[in-house]
Amino acid sequence: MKYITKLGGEEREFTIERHGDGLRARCGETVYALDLALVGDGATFSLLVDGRSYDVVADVQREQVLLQMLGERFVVHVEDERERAAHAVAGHKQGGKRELRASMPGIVVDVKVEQGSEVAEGQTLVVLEAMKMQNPLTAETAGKVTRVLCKKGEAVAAGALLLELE
Amino acid sequence: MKYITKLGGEEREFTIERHGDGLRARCGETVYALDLALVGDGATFSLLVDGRSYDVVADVQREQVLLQMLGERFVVHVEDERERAAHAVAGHKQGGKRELRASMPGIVVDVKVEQGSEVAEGQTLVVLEAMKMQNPLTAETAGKVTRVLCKKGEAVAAGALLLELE
Amino acid sequence: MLSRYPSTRNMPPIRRILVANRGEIALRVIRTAQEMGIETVAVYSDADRTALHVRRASRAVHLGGNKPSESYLDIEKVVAAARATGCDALHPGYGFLSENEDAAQACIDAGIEFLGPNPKAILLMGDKVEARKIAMQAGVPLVPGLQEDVDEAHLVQAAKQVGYPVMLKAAAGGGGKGIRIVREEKELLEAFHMARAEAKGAFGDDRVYLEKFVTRPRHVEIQIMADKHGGVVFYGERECSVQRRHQKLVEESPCAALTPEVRAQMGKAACDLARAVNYVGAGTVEFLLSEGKFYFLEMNTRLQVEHPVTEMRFGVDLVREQIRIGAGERVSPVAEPRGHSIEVRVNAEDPDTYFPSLGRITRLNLPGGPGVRLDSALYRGLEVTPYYDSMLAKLVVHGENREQAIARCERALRELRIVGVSTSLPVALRTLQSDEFRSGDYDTGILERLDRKPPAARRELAMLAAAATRFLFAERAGARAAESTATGRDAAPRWATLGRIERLRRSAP
Amino acid sequence: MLSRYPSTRNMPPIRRILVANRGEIALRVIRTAQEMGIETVAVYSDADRTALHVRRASRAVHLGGNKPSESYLDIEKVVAAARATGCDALHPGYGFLSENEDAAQACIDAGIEFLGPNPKAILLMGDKVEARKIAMQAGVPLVPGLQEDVDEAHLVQAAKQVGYPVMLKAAAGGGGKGIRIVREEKELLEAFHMARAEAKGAFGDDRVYLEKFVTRPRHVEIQIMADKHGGVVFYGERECSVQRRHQKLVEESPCAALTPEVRAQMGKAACDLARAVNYVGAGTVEFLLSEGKFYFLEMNTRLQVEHPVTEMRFGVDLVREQIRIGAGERVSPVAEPRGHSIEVRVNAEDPDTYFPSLGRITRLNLPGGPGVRLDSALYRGLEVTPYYDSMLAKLVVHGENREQAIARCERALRELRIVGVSTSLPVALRTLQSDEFRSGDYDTGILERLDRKPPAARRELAMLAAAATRFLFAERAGARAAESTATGRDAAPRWATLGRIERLRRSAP
Repeated sequence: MKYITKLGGEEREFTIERHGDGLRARCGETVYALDLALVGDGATFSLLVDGRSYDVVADVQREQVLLQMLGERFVVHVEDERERAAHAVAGHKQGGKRELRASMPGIVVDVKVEQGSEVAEGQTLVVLEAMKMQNPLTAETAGKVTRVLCKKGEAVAAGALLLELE
Repeated sequence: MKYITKLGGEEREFTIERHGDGLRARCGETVYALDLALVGDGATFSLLVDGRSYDVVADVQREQVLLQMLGERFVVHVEDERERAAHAVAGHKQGGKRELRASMPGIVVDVKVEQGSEVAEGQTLVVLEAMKMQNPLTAETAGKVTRVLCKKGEAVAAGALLLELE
Repeated sequence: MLSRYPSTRNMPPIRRILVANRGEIALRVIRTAQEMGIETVAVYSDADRTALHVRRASRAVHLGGNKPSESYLDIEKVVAAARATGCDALHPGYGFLSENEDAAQACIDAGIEFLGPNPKAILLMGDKVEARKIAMQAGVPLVPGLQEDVDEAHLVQAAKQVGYPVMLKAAAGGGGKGIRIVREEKELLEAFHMARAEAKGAFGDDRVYLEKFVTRPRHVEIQIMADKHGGVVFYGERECSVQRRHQKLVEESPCAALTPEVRAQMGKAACDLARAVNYVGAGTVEFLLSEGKFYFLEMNTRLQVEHPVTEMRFGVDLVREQIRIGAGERVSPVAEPRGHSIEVRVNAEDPDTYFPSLGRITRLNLPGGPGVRLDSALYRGLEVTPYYDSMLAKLVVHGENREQAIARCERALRELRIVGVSTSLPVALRTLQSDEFRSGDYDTGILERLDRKPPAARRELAMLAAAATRFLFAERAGARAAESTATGRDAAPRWATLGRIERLRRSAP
Repeated sequence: MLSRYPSTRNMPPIRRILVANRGEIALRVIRTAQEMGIETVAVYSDADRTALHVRRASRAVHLGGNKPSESYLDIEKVVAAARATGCDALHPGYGFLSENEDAAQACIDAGIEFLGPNPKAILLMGDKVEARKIAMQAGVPLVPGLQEDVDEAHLVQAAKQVGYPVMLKAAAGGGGKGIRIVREEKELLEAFHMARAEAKGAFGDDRVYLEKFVTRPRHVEIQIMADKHGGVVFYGERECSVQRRHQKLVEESPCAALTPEVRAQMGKAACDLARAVNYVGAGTVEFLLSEGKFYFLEMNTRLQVEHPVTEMRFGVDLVREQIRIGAGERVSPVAEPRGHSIEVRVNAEDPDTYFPSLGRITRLNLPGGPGVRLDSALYRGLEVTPYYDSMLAKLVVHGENREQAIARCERALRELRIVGVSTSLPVALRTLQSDEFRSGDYDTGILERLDRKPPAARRELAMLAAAATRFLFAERAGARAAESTATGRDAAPRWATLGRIERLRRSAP
């Protein structure tokens, strides 16, 4: 199976398959011998890459893999080849519909836009307060606000839909 | 609900009921105000008894409650009043049938009895080896061996039925 | 039961302490009290019913509410709980009521020993302008500037005298709020008006003072301990320059930039200041250190978050000292310090954006082995809520020297795994691995200059690991789907199925 | 990546170490190596694929099999793994190959530094009769007796000379096996024949020696460290009298019964013995202490399980010293010891019957706070198997004095929770709370005399708590059943349902 991984601005493609007792991964010219074992608690893995050992915690949420390894934290986006193909089709159909969701539970202290507002990339849309700090939520790309689903003073849960944009 | 608890040779009867936000327990003349809260991980409890705080890990396996609290470990047998009534009936029907099960996984290094053997209380029936140690499994009460289900040299899992007695 | 074996020597008359706090510091106090055979009474908000400080205390009293103002900050409720449970002392921890003179007074009025200084000392040191005055009188060096509220008329001249760049600070401020730096005279007036307005808005008090802006300052503080008989000692220094928005992230002791002479001067200055306000208990005097000179910053009239750094080097239990002193005993002799200590604060926050991170702790691996201490009230299943401070844990290490302590801290940081919320651990690791930190030659700007991006080789590995875990998950889900087809049941969607397998695996006896 | 910041001073030529062990001691070595910027190679059996020592090492090599003889005890496989991965040193830990002269020789032959003494020293000290001979020559006090294999002809006279009671011991024995106590002459001959037969059966070697049986003995041992240049130092003593079947359970330092004079004599004796066999590395010389006199027992030519007791008091990392010495460096100066340390071993066993306890670790709460160290390879999900030693963890505490250390150890024991297997924790707690242990006046019989039953008040509370948890479970199961009836689904049996609810709760994100 082919996997397209993205981290920050970088992208790598790995082909992974069973090979003997372990796995074999290829990325361009480079070939890795992998041995990946699930540890008892269900989300920790022992990964051996060419005999080098890594203790990995992986929280796999569909295409997003939240990793803890080497004392670091990585949010890696991983699509397999079938998913990539499916997305290419879906992308055409959906157009540019986007959502703004609460990144954490908190109180909405300000809504800076209204329905129909044209917004620029990076513009602050909503300000959320949590843990004594105010956190501006900004537009990922330029667009237009199509629906406003929160109001000032309201308490929202993590992941709550705040705005729809296109 | 009434609970009959046994620990070692002792027995206590508690009547427990809801009372306001908490629970009320009665044992003879003594009344306790309880507040019992389940902690996030599912088997830990915060127990307040008349304002005194106890951190309790309880593994409830039907009528057997394995507790860790105050740095101690207790295996308490708890029946509620309905269970006690049911057991009284069952006791008559079943007669004295008993089982000897492996207390841990290991190797059977010796079987000291055969079918039909009469055994005394405390007599060694089977010797199990685990973790470099030999552990004699003894008869809880006097009786007769009705079936032998293990043999010398055999590896057995924890809880495996080794003998039947009556 | 706890007091079954009371010390036979000179046992203090403190038998039961109300711990007016939550989180790791409440647990910290409970631990020492338990070791001294003293009972503890925890107080708790609705959100904290199953918190570790409640479970580990001898007794617990519900205060109600979730907001601090309804619980941990409510002096009346807290003191009433102490009286109702027959406590003879109250430990305020840090934050909440720890630097509140009314709380200290309320304890005195209720006949309960407040384990901290007298209300007057809290009040004096809590006011920046007053504190500077007293420090000056006690001969403690100050950053050149005006100790008084500045008015517009004297502003320009004062700034010229002190020398640019200068800083305008809210008198009632703290935690870095209400600070403005002015580099040239022409910016001065506008900055002054804005500082006044900000101070008014933030603290309801528009007094502003002016002082020299110190270049490449290090934040170095002295731990003192004073008894009721006039005895004052100090336990060396802590270097706390690794901070952002004036929130400390990494602290160490000793400070690499301090000579024995300057250390002795700083220690003496801190003790002099404590004596000037008849200080009692644990306190910290903060200084700026720049080019071999030090200047008084402020005094914190409580136990600091970072006190374990001092404890590990000096082999002392500062909470035990606080309790002993509260019971009327004298300060203990200070042992020779040994080796080097480093503390890392672990906050629930996104390491890239510094946004707070909330959620439930689903997995936890704690570090162990030689020279590692973890102070935390974390447990698996804990819900990190928006009601309280975001600090989850303090990792403290000790080594024979600075190099070994850094290496040990790195090692322990890699062992510590918190799953369910994001944490500041990667930022701490990057700091420890930076050349600037390793050189020992750093200042309070170190975190701003830090490159927080993981090295390329690690990013590559992470991408490979992510792909491999997805492969394994898909493979297992496939096997499961095949199995349920074979048994005639419908195959669930692959992610759902996989989750279920894992759950079943986990809950197996 | 690990060696990005090598020490610039005098870096040892050891760059990569094969850790020929498993469990907590393998992790112990990996931790120090990582802190020194040295790579580690773990080896593992089939059962240990996901063990912590594999996950924390820089590299890992599969040895195959589950039995020790197929993996950790297979010298050829282990040395081959070291060669294949380019290791320049091998750390044997304790147990397994640590006191195996063939393993030491195989390393030498392969050009790999064995982090322990030379094969000759291992061989000499491994033979009880030889060890006694050498000790006698070195002037180390011995229990009165015969240093040679006893034959029947001289037996009766020798026993009379030594004085009853006497002890018969297998020359090749260890861990308490093959020991018989004879109180009167008439029992002597029969006991001798049985001892010979047992020795033959257990060790394939029927040599037996005879010595005086020491009354109320304490087991006290000296930690030594020797370099390749003739330098030998000692790090005080450890008191290890809390043992059963010669398995230590609680160790402490210092020993309450040792005067400075006797300590100095014991230390000198231990160092003299080490010099007599050109000892290199870490070693322990065990003595019996009785009525102010001490007698040589045996020398363990490896790092002991209980070495952290010494590390906490002396502020030293003994594994680091082993590695430094292996690299040809000299012993470090020994610091003044500070305070008091206690170690508790946590074994997977039933605290009532001492039977081994196997199973999966489902929950784990580790102790923290000041003065607490935990060395363990435990993790949630670990399967405790019958293949290896039953020790799960070592809890080590340090306090300013013995009283404080005991209280701290009690506190930490209460914090440590291991769910899934039974452990020896309650026995350790009972020991620490016993008057005999607290008095400091105890001997190797303390555990036999210990009342292991929890006090009545705690038993009452446990019964109440058990009833209350069953009430809560039943209530929740009832609510759940009502809910599923309402939604039209069948109510599952109540226990099954409850289990499911908990499982779902636990796995919620």
